[in-house]
Amino acid sequence: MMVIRPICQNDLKSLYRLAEKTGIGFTSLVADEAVLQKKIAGAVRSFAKETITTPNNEDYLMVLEDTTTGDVVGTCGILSTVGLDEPFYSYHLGTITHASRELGVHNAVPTLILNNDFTGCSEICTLFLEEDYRHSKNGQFLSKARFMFMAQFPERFTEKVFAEMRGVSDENGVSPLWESLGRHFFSIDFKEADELTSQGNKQFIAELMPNNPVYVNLLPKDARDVLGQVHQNTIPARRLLEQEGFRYENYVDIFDGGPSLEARVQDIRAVRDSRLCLANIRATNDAEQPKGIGEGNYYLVSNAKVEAFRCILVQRSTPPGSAMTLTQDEADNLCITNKEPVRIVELSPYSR
Amino acid sequence: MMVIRPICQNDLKSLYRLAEKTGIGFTSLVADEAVLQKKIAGAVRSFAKETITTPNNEDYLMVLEDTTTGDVVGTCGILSTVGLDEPFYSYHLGTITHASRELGVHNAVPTLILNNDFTGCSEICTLFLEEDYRHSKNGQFLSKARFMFMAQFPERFTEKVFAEMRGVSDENGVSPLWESLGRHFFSIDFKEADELTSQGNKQFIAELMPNNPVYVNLLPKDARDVLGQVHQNTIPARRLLEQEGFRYENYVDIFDGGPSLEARVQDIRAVRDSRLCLANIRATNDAEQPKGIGEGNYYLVSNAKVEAFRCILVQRSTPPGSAMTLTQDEADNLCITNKEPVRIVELSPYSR
Amino acid sequence: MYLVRPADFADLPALERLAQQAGIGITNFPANRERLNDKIASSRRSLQTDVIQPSDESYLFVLIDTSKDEIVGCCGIDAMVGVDTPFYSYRIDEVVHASPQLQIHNRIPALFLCHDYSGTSRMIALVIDKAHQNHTAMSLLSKARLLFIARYPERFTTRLFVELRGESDKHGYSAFWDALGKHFFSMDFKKADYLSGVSNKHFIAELMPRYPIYVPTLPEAAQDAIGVVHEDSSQSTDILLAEGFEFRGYVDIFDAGPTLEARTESLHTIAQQTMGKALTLTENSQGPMHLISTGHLETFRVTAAPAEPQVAGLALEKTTLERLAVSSGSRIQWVAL
Amino acid sequence: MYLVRPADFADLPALERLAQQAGIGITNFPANRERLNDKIASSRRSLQTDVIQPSDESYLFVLIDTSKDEIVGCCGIDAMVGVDTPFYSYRIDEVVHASPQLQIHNRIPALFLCHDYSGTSRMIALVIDKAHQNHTAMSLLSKARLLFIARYPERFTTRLFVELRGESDKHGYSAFWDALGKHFFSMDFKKADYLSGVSNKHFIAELMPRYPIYVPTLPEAAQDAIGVVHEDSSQSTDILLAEGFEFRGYVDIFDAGPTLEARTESLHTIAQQTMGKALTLTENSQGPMHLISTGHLETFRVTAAPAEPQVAGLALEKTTLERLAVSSGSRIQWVAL
Repeated sequence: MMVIRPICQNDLKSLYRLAEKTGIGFTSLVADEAVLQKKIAGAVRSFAKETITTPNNEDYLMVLEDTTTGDVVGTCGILSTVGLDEPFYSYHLGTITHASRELGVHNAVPTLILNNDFTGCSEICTLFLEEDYRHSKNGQFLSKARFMFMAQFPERFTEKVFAEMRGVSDENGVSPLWESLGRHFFSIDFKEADELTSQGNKQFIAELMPNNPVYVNLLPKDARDVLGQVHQNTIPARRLLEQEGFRYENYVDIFDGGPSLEARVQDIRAVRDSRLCLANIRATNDAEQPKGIGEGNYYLVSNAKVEAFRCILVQRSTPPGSAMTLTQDEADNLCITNKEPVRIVELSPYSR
Repeated sequence: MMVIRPICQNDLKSLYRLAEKTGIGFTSLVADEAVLQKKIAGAVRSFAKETITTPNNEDYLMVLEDTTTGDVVGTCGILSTVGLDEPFYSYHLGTITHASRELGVHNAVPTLILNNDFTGCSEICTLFLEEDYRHSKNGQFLSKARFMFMAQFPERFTEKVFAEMRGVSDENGVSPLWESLGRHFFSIDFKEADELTSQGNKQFIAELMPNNPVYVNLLPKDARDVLGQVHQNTIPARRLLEQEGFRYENYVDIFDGGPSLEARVQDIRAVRDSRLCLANIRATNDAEQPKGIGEGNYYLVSNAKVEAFRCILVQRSTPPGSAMTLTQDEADNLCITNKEPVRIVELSPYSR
Repeated sequence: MYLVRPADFADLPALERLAQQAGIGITNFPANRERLNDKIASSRRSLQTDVIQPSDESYLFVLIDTSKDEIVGCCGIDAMVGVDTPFYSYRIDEVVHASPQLQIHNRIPALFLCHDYSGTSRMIALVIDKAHQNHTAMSLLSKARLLFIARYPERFTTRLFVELRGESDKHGYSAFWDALGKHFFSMDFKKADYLSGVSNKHFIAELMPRYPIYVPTLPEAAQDAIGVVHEDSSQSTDILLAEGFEFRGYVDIFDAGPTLEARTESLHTIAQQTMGKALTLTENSQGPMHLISTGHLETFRVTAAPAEPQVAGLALEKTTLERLAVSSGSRIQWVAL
Repeated sequence: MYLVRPADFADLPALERLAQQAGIGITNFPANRERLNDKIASSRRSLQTDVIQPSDESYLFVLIDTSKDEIVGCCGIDAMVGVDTPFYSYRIDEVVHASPQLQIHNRIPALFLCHDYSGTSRMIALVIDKAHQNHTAMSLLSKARLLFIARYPERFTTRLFVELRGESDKHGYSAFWDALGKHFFSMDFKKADYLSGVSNKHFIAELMPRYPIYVPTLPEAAQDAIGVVHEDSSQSTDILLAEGFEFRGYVDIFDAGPTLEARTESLHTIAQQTMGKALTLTENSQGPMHLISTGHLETFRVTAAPAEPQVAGLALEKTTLERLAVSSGSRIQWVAL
């Protein structure tokens, strides 16, 4: 069975293996043992916090484990707040209107305005799934399990949550926006700038980026065209978040112009529609197995625990009512006993 | 019965009478016959457009008529696009982070950034109800009837719609934000600036307002405190819109700091939950009157016409199913005959 | 020979012809009969006004080929720009962005829209017939204005500037405009240039970018045009530079042509010019070329001629005296060319 | 009598005592033993270096009361600021906002964070014991630096500036800081002032506002403090103004104290100073006070004494010669005080 759980100290090797596979441009997971060790320690510390009144720098990093092999094959995370240690930069795509009634000219000029508007805001991040496991809804499962955790523990996150999507670049990693904007101010190349940023070193952005709004209409067409656009490989991920209620609100990455998608936590479909119910466990040796298992709609099922958080994906042909019937195996993977509360939601918005 | 319908040429006197009652600060309805005449003409023209593919400067001004007296007692409107003739200005409340790791200092400084980001966006506006009629859900009815029109004709509006809320000022019309910011740049007083703006004259804003972001932390406390806050009298109106799904997204009025609330049209509760069904009219002389009329939940009911748009408020003790049973009187006021489509929705989000 | 004098209404047809020849990029001298008429009227009114300090006066002068009694050039001075509407320029400033940690120190030039020349006197629109673009005629036309300023300093500010025509091709295509202004004006350079000449300048405030433009983000052709003089104006530019005008990093907002400025008193012609008596030479002069002026305001006139400085005054040939309509002993102003 | 010479390590305790007295607002002279030791070391290293063009050298001088052989003041020069990290100031610029239609023409002063003095020589920290704040001692201490600059022009830039201490009360409260800097630094003026003296200045770039501050939006007390000198510094300010230093609209980013600047060559002391021979007077001098210097780099020294200019050189009293450790015929540099 596939189970999502908090990362633990023992996962260092697995995480390193995953990091090696991510490739260039995936800056939140770098194959550096010291960095990863620190990241794991931060996540373990975060999940260990029993109660939290306001979010403050927690990093909830989870992994997807294949319990049949014991392999860690994917990872996903939520940062409870960004930008409190190092400034978090983005561009806001705004509008300046220039109009002359006398000449009958009216121009709405788009502008890029450097800001730190996401400071203190929760971010979903670090989504990676091994190539061999990109099937059977694993991708959706990995991405949306986070919403179950957020639905259960809203006090650990800010009202608004956002996700940065990878922007457009060609097969050589060349970003049209960087070439016509960032390059002029940084005198270093995109890769180097991107790496510095991922290492948490962002002071240089304040030092080198122009303070003044940049007129988008003065940028070359290929640079204008990528603002708010995701990399081709990221189109499915974007669609998935949009279906959950995430919206592009004109914030883009300062380097590659990739969009940030945002939502109020309570407006996310998987959060809003999820509900708590009691687990009704049928023992394995029970003659009467629950019906309709392995067919019908997919449901995310999670427990209501922090440190022992678990989330699994199940299939049911009849919608669960006030109780959720689970097999013993499912219950074991959820770390629950009979009559403990579980949270459930339809995996996708169209299956209710 | 109370009916909402498009304004027509004959309503000039009524509108003038309403305008006289609005008082200071209500700049979208000024007691000036020529201005009002122009406004009515614009509305009549807008409702007369049979088909529209993209919104372009339409002004859908409607009135609330008490059919028993024939009096026009309230008005509400939707502008299909703002800022296409004269620039539309607002302040975006952004964040700039200043951090020094060396000193352990981290400041997230709020900033006001002048922009025209709402250019081309639909706005709900000009909501006014006569004092004598501020009872029996008339306020909600007047405000939300607009969403019925938008639900029926989404192609006439932009994906996003917003509403400007009146900001804080004292009983003498003194605005704390204006006193510590606008005043320094305008050399005229708040009232004069407000009037010029309402007359569509906004060039002076570009000419006089500072281009650079204003640091909010440098403003006096009373000015900071009113950013994004509504006038005490506007608190109910704000709550009403927020219940419908409107959200404050950090845009405020450049003069008094009042918030703009915004929503995607399809996310507005009254739009999302509204549905079309067929009218089932019971003749007045019918022995069997429809049951449960005048008790139970309130419903907005509108027809599906543009120029002859009508919306009424009804009460039903049993939820309407696939057909909506209407009295002959209700049908007459809706300008429909039997089996014509009507759109219905619960008046408030908690009554479904 | 040549003579410069204030323009009069009778000169209108000739001026219109000149304006048509002048072409695009000479915003202050549009081929529009009404505007030209206004300019003449304004000049005449200014000359007739008793001025204590400079305001919105303007002065228009014409260059006459005296052999044919034909107008072959013109030029002007605005006593003060920016009186009614601000006068806009781009100031090129360097923005420093440095990261000690990355050992990067960038100095990035940026264009800042400014009013820095508002309230300053401006020399405008030196236009001259192709056939008469020789050194003497051009120097005479250009410097006649400085002699006028020297005579009536109370009518001008202590600083003086002149905008030079920027690069554009004969079809009116300007790489700079194409990369910048066009995006904000939604019209071609020709039209903007024309409007700027005939309309009030509100529309500049309304349409121009309010934030600085970082030069390296512009296309190369546009960057290359910044501060570059149109080749047709290179000769008149040389005359101004030799006078002591300097480039201080300001360029035109439309075509990025450079603005030259100077303290009035430090200009060569103004510092060197002197007043004295006209003397008569009995034979042809062997002396160097001089600019010689006489008359008062409306009757002010200047010519260029060989002359011999003497202790008692400046000795002129008879023809020169006749051209200036002065006689021996008349009070004249001169400077060596 | 007084003598000025370069500081040496032995002077450290005396300098520490002076720094403690100096109080808040003298950022360049913090009461921090280690930093003061660094300053002496840097000065000694600079004096021993063969300099072709100015870089990060700094020079520290002490004022000695020769009657007690006691250090009673000090001052310094930085050959060039902004070498490692940019040097920040506020430039006061007027922003013009005009609406012809409303007939409003606002000129709004705004503070722009800039690096305009990066790459320039700076005179720093004139600190002098209360008991010795007389005209002679202060002039000597202030101008000794200019004599040094005149002797070694290759070690300094052609422009020179000095920051004057801004308004703050004896508790270190600055109305300007309170209204502006405090919001960005989250610390009081005293601490920021201290940090600015002892730390590298990265934190200024990190914490200071990047956008202009519109002066009228500041509280009145803060507005009033812009460009105003601390009363304790009024005497040294007068000396600098008399030298030819000018205020050009730049103020300190912490306390808004004014920055004065000058072209080095046009400063009175530098323009007037001369080199020549020392002559001996047999009796007490009736001549005017002079500043007299001699020695080379590490042995450079200056005193103030009455002296009599003569064709052959400057005639000094015996005690003056002894104080400077020169004899008749030695090469000296002098200027009338």
